[in-house]
Order: sequence, then C-alpha cells, then structure tokens
Amino acid sequence: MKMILIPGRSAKQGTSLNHGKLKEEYIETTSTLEMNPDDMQKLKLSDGDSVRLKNATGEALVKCIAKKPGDLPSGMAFIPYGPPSSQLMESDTAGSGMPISKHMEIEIEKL
Amino acid sequence: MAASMRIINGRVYDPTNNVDGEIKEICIQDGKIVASAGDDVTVIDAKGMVIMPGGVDIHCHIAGPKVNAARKLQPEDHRHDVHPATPFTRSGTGGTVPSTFATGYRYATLGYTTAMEAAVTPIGARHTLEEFHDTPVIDKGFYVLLANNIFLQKLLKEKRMEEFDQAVAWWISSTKAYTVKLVNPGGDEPWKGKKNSNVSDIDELNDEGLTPRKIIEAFVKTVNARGFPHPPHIHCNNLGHSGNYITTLETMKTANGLRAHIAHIQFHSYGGEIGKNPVSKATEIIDYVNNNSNITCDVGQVMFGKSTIMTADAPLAYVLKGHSKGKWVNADTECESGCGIVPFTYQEHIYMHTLQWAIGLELFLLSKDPWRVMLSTDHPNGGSFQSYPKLIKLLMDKGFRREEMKRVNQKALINTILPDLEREYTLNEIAIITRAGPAKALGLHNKGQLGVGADADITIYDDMEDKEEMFNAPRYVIKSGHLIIENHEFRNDFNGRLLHIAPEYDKKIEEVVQPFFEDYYSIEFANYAVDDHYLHDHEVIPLGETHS
Amino acid sequence: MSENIKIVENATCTFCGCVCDDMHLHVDVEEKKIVKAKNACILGRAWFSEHTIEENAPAAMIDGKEVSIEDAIEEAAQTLVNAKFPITYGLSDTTCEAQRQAVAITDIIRGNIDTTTSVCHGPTGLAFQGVGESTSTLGEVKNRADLVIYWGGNPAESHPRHFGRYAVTPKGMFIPGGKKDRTVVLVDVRKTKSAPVADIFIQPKPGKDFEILWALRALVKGKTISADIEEETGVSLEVLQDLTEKMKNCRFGVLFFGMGLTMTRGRHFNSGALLALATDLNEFTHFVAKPVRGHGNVTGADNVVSWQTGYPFGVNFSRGFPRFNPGEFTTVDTLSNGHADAALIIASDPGSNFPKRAIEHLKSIPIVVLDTKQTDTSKDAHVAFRTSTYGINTSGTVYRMDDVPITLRPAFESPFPDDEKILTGIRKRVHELMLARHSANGAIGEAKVAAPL
Amino acid sequence: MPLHLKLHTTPEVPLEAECICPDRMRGLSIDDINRLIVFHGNREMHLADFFECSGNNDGDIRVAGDLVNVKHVGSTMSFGLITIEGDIGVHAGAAMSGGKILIEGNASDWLAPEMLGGEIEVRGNAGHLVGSGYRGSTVGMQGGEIFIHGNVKNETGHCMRRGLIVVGGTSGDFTGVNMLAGTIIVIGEMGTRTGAGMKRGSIISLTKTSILPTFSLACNYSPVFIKQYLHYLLKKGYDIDSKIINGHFERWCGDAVELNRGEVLLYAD
Repeated sequence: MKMILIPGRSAKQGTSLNHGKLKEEYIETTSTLEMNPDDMQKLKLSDGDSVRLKNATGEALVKCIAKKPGDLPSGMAFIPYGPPSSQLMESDTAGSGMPISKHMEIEIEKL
Repeated sequence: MAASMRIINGRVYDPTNNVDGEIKEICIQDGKIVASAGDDVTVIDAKGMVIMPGGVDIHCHIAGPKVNAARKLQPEDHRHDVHPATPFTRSGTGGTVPSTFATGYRYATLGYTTAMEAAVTPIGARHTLEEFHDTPVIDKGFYVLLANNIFLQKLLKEKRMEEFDQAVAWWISSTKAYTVKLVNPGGDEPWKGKKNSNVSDIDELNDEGLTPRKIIEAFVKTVNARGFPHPPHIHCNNLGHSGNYITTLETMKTANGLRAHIAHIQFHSYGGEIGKNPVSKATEIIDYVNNNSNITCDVGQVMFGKSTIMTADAPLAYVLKGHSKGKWVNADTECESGCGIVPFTYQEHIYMHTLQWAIGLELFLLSKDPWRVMLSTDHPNGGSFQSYPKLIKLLMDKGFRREEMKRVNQKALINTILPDLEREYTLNEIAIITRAGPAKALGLHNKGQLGVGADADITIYDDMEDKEEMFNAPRYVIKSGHLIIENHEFRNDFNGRLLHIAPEYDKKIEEVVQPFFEDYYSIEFANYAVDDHYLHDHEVIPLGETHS
Repeated sequence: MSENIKIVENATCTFCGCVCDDMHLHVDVEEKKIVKAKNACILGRAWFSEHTIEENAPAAMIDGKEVSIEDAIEEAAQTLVNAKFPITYGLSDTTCEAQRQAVAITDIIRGNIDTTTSVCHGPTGLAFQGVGESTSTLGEVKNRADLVIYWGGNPAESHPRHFGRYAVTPKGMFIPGGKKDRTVVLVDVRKTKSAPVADIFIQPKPGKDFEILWALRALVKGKTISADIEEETGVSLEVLQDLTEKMKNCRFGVLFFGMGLTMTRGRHFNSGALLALATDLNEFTHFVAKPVRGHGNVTGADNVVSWQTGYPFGVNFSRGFPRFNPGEFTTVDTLSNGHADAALIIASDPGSNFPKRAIEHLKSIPIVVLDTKQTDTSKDAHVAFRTSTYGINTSGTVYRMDDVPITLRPAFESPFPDDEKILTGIRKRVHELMLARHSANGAIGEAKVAAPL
Repeated sequence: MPLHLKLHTTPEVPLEAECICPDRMRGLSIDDINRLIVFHGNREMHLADFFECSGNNDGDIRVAGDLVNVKHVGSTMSFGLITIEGDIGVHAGAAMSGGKILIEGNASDWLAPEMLGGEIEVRGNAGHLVGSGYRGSTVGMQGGEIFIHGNVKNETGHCMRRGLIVVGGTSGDFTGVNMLAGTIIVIGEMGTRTGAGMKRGSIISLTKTSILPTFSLACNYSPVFIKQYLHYLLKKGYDIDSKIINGHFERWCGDAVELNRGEVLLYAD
C-alpha cells in the first residue's frame, strides 16, 4: 500500500535521546510507526507488528502502532526521526541544503 | 608586543595640541605616546607623509542584533566584495554590512582606530560584546537604547525622578554601555501597540501623559548631572520627514544649554510639508548649532550607491520599505525598542536623494566650529564607512565637488545653496572632524590627539593631491603601539579594547526594577545584566564634570 | 543521595530553542547528578536528570583506542590540515564560545562550515534572504499578542513550555487575562498533542501549505480566491476568509512555524510564503512571524557564523574567503555528492539522521568528533573527543530562538573538557601547521584569484 | 582548429576552473594556459595538473572527460565557444554575457545563473536553478538564451528579468518563480507552483499543469508571438507538432499576490 510518511519529533524521542542514541529506548522509539487504524486493518496489522517501508531511496523495518483516526488521517503515517527514517530520505536538496525529510512517499507492507 | 618606535620627518596634524602641519617627531612606548624614545627602536621615516591620530567614528552601526540580521539578509551584497584571509588575519566579507573581521580590518585600512556602535538594545548588549570581541584592531563602545524603555517611561510618568536617575545608571552599568541613545522617543508604543502608527510631534501626548520632549529632557538632565563623558546621543523624532527641522530645533532647545549630541543631523534638516518633497533647512539647523556650544552633532552624510537602512526607528524603516519595495525586516525587542532594516540605494537622479546629499554638504560647509560638527555617514544608513575618503575629498576639493554636482538631480540642487559654497576643508579641519572632535565629544582624552600620554593610535598617509586616494590607503597604521599596517600591508592582528563607563547606582534600584521584569520580560532578572567576562580587554572611561 | 545538595537558581535549559532560564536545579555534588529541576518541562527534566557522566569513558580516542587529549588534538589538526575539502558540521548543541573557535578553524584550514540549521530552519534562512521578516522577541508575544497562530509544528511535544512561558497562557502587559485574551490557531496535517490548546484547528491536506498561505496572501490583499481551494487543499474558502479577518483585525498577531513547512516540498518557498504573509499583514495591523527553532543554541550558531563570515550557514572557505551557497556548501550536499574528504563534527549526529547516501559517504572519510556521548557518528570516528555538556557542566553563551543571548550557569563539573577548550587547542595547532605551509610555499596567504561567483 | 582540453586526472574533490573561459585564455600561449590557476578543493593548482591542453587558442574551446566535479566553467565569458563533450559541474556559464556554451551531455545545478547574454545549449538534462539568481539576489537571468533539450529540476528562471529559457522535456517545481520578465517555454510537463510570485513575463507550456489559486483564466486564444517562438524552436532542433503551433492557449494571469501582470500560457488543443 502507498502511504505518506511524516517523520517528526516526539516528546518520547526527545527524552530518550538523553540516555544516548545508541541506547535501546531511543532505538525503539525511532523504530515505531504510528498509523491510522483503518489502514492497519486493511493491511491486517495489529499493534506491534513489523512492517517494511520502502521507496526508491531505501527501506526500513519498523513496528507499527495505531493512532486515533482523527489524529492521523488515512494514508498518512508518522515516525519519530532516527536511523530508520534516514534510510528512506532522498539526498537531493534542490539548492537549499534541506532534503525532503517530511512527507515522503513510501510503500508499506506487512512482514 | 607593543614596540617602541620613533616616527620622524612627518608632517603632523594634531589639532588638540595646536599642531597644524609641523614636522615633528612622534615617539611611542608601551602603547602610549612619549616625549622621547631610545636610539635602538624601530624608526619610521615619514618624509613626505602626513601624520594624524587614528580616526574616531562617533556614530556607526557595526555590531549587535540588528547589524547581524542585516548581514544575514544580504548574501548578494557580500558576494562581490570578499575579504580574503592573510597568514595574520581572518577572512570575511564586505558590502554595506561587513562581517566583524572585515569591519575591523577595513576601518584600520582607512586609518580609523576607534568606532562607536550607536544603537544597542539592553537585551542585545551581550550579543554586541560578543561581536566586538571578533572585531579586530579598533577600540569600540556602544550607546544603549533607553528612550523607549517602558519601565523608564513608567518612572517618568509617575515623576519618580530619583529612581529614574538610578535606573538609567543601573542600565548603563548592567550593559557596559558608553552612553544613552534616544531614538524617536515615544515612537515605539504606537508602532507596536497601535497598528504601526507613530508620534509626529515632540509635544504629542501619549496615553500615559508623556511627550517625547519630557523623555528627552529627563535623559539630558540625568546624563549631564552624572557627568557621562558623552552626552545623550539623540536621534530626533520625525527622521526623514519633510518639515522635521522644527522638531530638530525644538529637540536642541529642550537641552536648555546642557550638553546634547544630535545624531546624523542631515536627516533632520528638512523643510516643506509632510507627504511632499522636502527643501533644505540646513542653514536654520547649522545656525542653531553654530550659536549653541552645548550642542555637538554628526552629519550623517548621504553617499550615492548602496546602503542599508538599519535603525531602531521602526516606523521610519516601514516608510522606506514602501519606496524600496524589496526586503524588509522589522524586529521588536520586548519593553525596550523597535528595529527596522531595509536595503537601500541612493541614486543621483532622485530628487530626495540629491537633496539629502546636498544638505549634508551644506551643513559641513556652513559649520563654524568643526569640533562640534563631525564626519559620519551613519554607516551604513547614509552610506558605508568605506566612503569616508570620498566624502573627505568632497569637503577638501571644490573642483571635485563641482564635477559631482553635475551628475545629480538639478531640481533638488537649486533648492540648496551648495553651488554657492566655495569653502574647502583644510587637513587640520579634516583631522578635527574625523579625530580630535569626535574624541573630545566622547570625552576620550587619550584619543584623537598625539600629545604625551595619549594612546599610540596613529595613522600615516602619503601626502597626495587626490585626497580620496590619500585617505583610502594609509601607508602605516599603528594601534596601541602595534604596527598593524606597514607599507599598506597587514603585519599583525590585534584585538582592540571595549570602551565603557561604569556609573554608580544605589543597589536598591534593582528591587524596584525586578518586579517589572518578572511580569513583562521573558528572561530572568538575574540573567539580564552582562557579566564581566564579556568585557575581555576593556577600559572604563571616567565620568567627568557634572552639570545640572 | 548524598547530603551535599547545591541549589543553582536561574539556570538555563539548553535542550530546545526555548532556552528557559528559570530552572532551579538541585544538584547532588558528590554524585554529580541533578536530582531535581524545578520549572523544567518533560524534555528539560530528562535533559537534567538523565544527565550522568560515564566517568570511565576515555576522553579522547584515535581509531577507538584511548589516547591523551594532546595526541588526539595533534591527530585532529593533521587530519584537517591534510584534507582538501574538510567540512565542519553541527554546532547547535554547544556554546557560542565554542562555535567561534569552530569557525576560526574552518577559516584557517580553508574548509567548509555548516550547522544543523541547514536541516532545520535553513530554508527559513533562505526565505529571510528573499523577503525579510517581521519579527519580535518572545516577550513581546507574551505582552501583546492577541492572535497566536502555530503552523506546521507541534510545540506540545517539541517545545513544551512554548505555550506556558511565552505565547499562550502567560499574562502580559496588554494581555491581562492570559489565554482568554488570545485567540489560538493551529494549522497541521496531523491532529497533534498541540491541538487541545487551539481555539481553531485547521487540518489541510499534506503538502498544500504553500497553496493555503498563498491564498491567504491574496485574500489579505483583497483579491478573490475560488471556492475550488477546498478541493485542492482540504480547507474551505470560508475558513480562510475567517482567518483572514481575524488576522487583519487583531491588535498584535504572531505566526509561529515549524518544520512542517521547511522539510516538505516547497521548502524555502513555504517559509517565504509565511514570512511574506506576516509582512503583508502589517498594512493593517502589527504582525510578526517566528520560526520555532530546535536545538538549544542553533540560533547562536546562525549568529556566530553570520557575524564572522556574513552568511548564516553553508559557508565555504576553500578560496581563502567565505562563500555561501546552500545546496552546494551545505552538509547533506557536500556529503551526498562525495565532495568532503574529512569532517569535524561538533555536538551533532549526522550519522543517524542524514539521508542514507550522505551517511554512506561520511563513513568513508576520516571524522573528528566532539560529543558528550557515544553516537552513531562518533563510533566510527578517526578521532573522538568526549566533552562536557553545555549548561550542565560548562558556562558560556546561548541564543534563544528569538536571538536573545543568555549566559549559562553550570551545575557541576565534568571530568571531560568542554568543546571550546578542545577546539581552541585544534585551532592553535592548525594555525601553526598552516603558517608553516605558507612559509614553505612562500607566503601565498591571499587568494590570487578573485571570487568566481 | 580549436583548443582541446582533456581531463587526464579526475579530481578527488571539486575542481574550480573558471579559467576555462575564452576571456581568461585570450592571447595566452599553451604554456600560459597550462599554468592557469585552478582550485582543487582548497589547494591552488595549475590547469595542466588536471588537463592536457593542445590545439589553437582561438576562442573555440573543447573540453573532454568526466567534468561532473568541475565547477564554474565558462563563468563570466563574453565571447567565443566552449563545447563540453559530456556532463559538466555546477555554475557553468554563471553571469556569462556573450559567446556560446554547448553541453553535449548533462548540466548540473546552477546552469547560467545571473546570465547577461550569450547562448547555452544543453543536449541532455540540467539541474535546479537554471538561469536563476543566487540566494538573496532579487534579479536572476538578465539576457541571453538557454536551450535545454532534456529535463530540468526546480526553480528554472527564478527571478529572471529578460531572456529566453527553453526546456524540451519536463521542469520541476516553481518554474519561473518570482519572475520579473522574460520568457520560459517548457514543452513537457511542469511541476507544481509554476510562476509563483511572478510580476511580469511569460511561461508557456505545451502540456497541462496545475495552476496556483492566485492565477485567473483570462482567455483562450492563439497568440502570434507563441507561433513565432515555436517556429524558432523548430529551427533550434526541437520537435513540435504543427497542430500545437497553430493551436489555442489558455492564458492565466498572475500572480495576484504581486503585480498580476505575468502570464502562464497552456496549450489547450
């Protein structure tokens, strides 16, 4: 299924990075994908299931959890910034220095 | 290390010590001028050269939050004017708002060794001091913006004059400033709080029952009573508006015989009606200055070409945005100030710009006391400090002036008496308006002069017919006894000093100020005052005579 | 917990760009631990309380082996001086004093310097250079703003005290009632944890911020916009018209915006549209805009790089003077294009959050890293320094997101040196090495060729 | 016989070679040319360290080799011809005022920024910011003609004031953004936000595209000037259907947030 991935900050990502970015808590936070429950149902996913995110740049394996439907519209997924989101980030900055780091078009599949 | 030196055979211009072009030996030891130096010291043979004290810029904008915003704003202005590193010096970029290193080095390459940043918000003082630390060679200080300070206005409104006086001293001491700066007194509140309006009259009452005149009066009294080495540095209301000369005259009268400095007075010498083209009122303004020895001023000459308007007078910048139609920055500082930035170009064919150019020159040429009418371009508002040599040539060379007059808007020119003015400045007078005068007005007794005990800040120019060329590239520049430029090349890097004052205040005033802070500022009171480690190398200039 | 508790008042939290300076820290001096951080938000509490020092960690390493700090400085200096295209990057989580040394090093070695700004509000910097900005310090927002709009950001999670300390709930000089005297609007594609604070929540389709901002600009200027706008953007014309009226009629309005604008398609033009909207509104009332900046001192990095070079980030010194060209001299580009041949990374972890291609190149070149902890970047470093933490162990200056500078009050000493000290050591050594090279080559010093741009 | 420059050593880091330009080589012997300064990263080197130089120095320069990391070629040139026998790095033809640069392969970002005059032809694709202004500048290309046969990326003709840019393939986002005047023709599809902030000028596309809400449809007509342009493009080697040349175009005016005197013209069959 095609989706729009929005990486961003979350409070948990913020607090966990104080322990260290190589520590388990941070790694877990940045490997957790938030999804709309309808989309999860379509893909027959339940909380904690592993999914593969893929686009022309690369791919990442993460776990998914459901968000309230009003908070995250169908077709959109959220993940805190971290190594998995980097794998999907295209490097062209279009003369700005900034890679497109939010709003990335990805393919998602259940593992 | 500062060297011992003898400079021989040069023609010396040292107006403070009544030396007008005599061949005289200058000796240096430990960064100061001394009566004589031993034989085995560095000797500079200045035969055929002109020796002056290092230049002193009494009004420019070279460091702090607004300057840095103007830098960031204009990469296109830096790109074509790069400042390469040397093995001794750092790199940078120029344009109308050079980087800190380029600012210091370029002042030095014009023979200037001291410059005063003319408008810093108190909350931006720490930033300014950080930039000063990266501004090499020159000594520097800054004037702190207090005229639109809401707390001080509250004290004035409540007629708490003793506390006002203490609070001014506290603010100066807490920010390490050199004196107070008043910009468009009373104009910030209408700008920020009343949908971008402004005050238009020195006697206009605001909601609090205060007028600009009352604010000016209070600062003039306090600063004179405390004997600050430099009086309040005043940017009058109505800058740039037709008919504003009345406001300027009224502002000067408000000083009531006490010392006051009127900044960039050219921008305040316009007749005519609001909304229409102005006419020159240079004569009226300079007559008042000539006849009132309590007033000093700098001209704020406009030079054609690129400039950057950067001012605490935010409503003015907004007016100019309407003309330039380009980038505009507005930056409000809580409880303290406004700020506007507009890249700008003065063009010969435009009536207003020619008129401004001509009024500046009229003021210079009609001035009877060069000690009180000083050279400035309000860098970079009227033009860059890098155009000072050209300005000097305009003042010294009437043939050049006449040629330049041919290129400007003739309709504006005939509204001035500039074509009739034949005066040419002498080298001695140039030494006064660029060094001795500013140093005196600033109360910097060790600067702007070459007497024994003075700071060894010295510039040696080749004596040339073309004064622009001459003042553009001194052969030697010596700062605090260090030979910085030798044969037009950098030999050394040097970090100048911060110049500031430290008026005493009653500690109790902090208890009066603190509750206001807790309510209306967004940083903690305890974190507001600048601590001493930002001073680096500094000099506290003593307070002088008190007047009231 | 030991008996020996020290109180540090008015300390500053440097975790995010709010730079709150009202922290009251209880410090267990013997344990070297902050046991309580009064006034801190959830992120600040974690920042202070989780800050522990790994006493036994080596202060300096070369290729993973512990060495003396002096040896590491020598190796770092040699690595940087020998490179033909060395890059300096990071700097948002350190003091201005350290940042100044980093720019000096890069100037001396003729390298390329960039800060995390380029992947944060760098596009806003470009927008600023295009249109300018009407802005203010946060205290003016607190004192005056009766209309507060957040666009493309989630301060409840990224800057938790932004609402309470600066922009929404505090009472101000002309806002005596606090939140009830303000109207708060939130625009975001997600209904985030910031949504409850908003009186009006607008949820556009993703990637349509530019179109909406552009339509608002037109409406503010009295132009007509077709009702089709709803189909394209997910926001109805009525909602936009209502917002336009609110903006034009407020007394003092503010637009805060986040990386929902800078990191999406349109980048600097998204920020530029918002800055231009705020500027347009000054025809009618007083209006300001303000990027909500991320790391503690990223604003300081912008300031230091600007005053030293004239440009805020993405600056190259290879010709002996500063040049600016985002997209060419910004770090994602110097890495993903394979240009950099050595890197000095200070207080930042590009190894974990850059695009894949950039990370791959970074791993192929010698890196010198200064960081307080081990990171994805430092674990592969050629030379790694472990440094103390600014604001906790080290004093210095940081700039809040609104360019207000604040002096830090450290809580306790770290066994590790601070960034400024290490960088000053490297700066002195690279200067010696470059002077030796200059005299060997017969003082070249100045660039013989003028700027190509 | 032209002057041949052949890359013999691939630069490890970017090579800045604005000396590859007829103006800077005028009157120089081959030895002089060999000693021209290039910057290999931060090292000052000579042209001969990277290029083998032969032929006659007569203002006609042919450059061969992998030049993707060679920057500033032909910048500020005012006469003569540079032929790139492959791909070229950033800033080619920056601020050029005359002469011609022919790129047989692809061009990188910043092709001919702030161009004043002359001609550029690219057989392949070009990158972002073709004929644009550098950051902070309010004026981009001020004259001359750029012909690209392939695709381009974002911000083509950013704040251009005069001149012509033709794209045979597709263009990215913000084509003609903040344009002051001049003409951009895109034969293929354009990305989003075409003409945002444009004051004057014409952006013509032969393929439908999305239009910003601040543009309004003025009319549907068959303007003569487009016919003339398209005939000109045929001569320049572009393949254009005669049906299009005589077809109708939708004229969208904008940008309403600015002067509203610009136009986007879209082929409407």
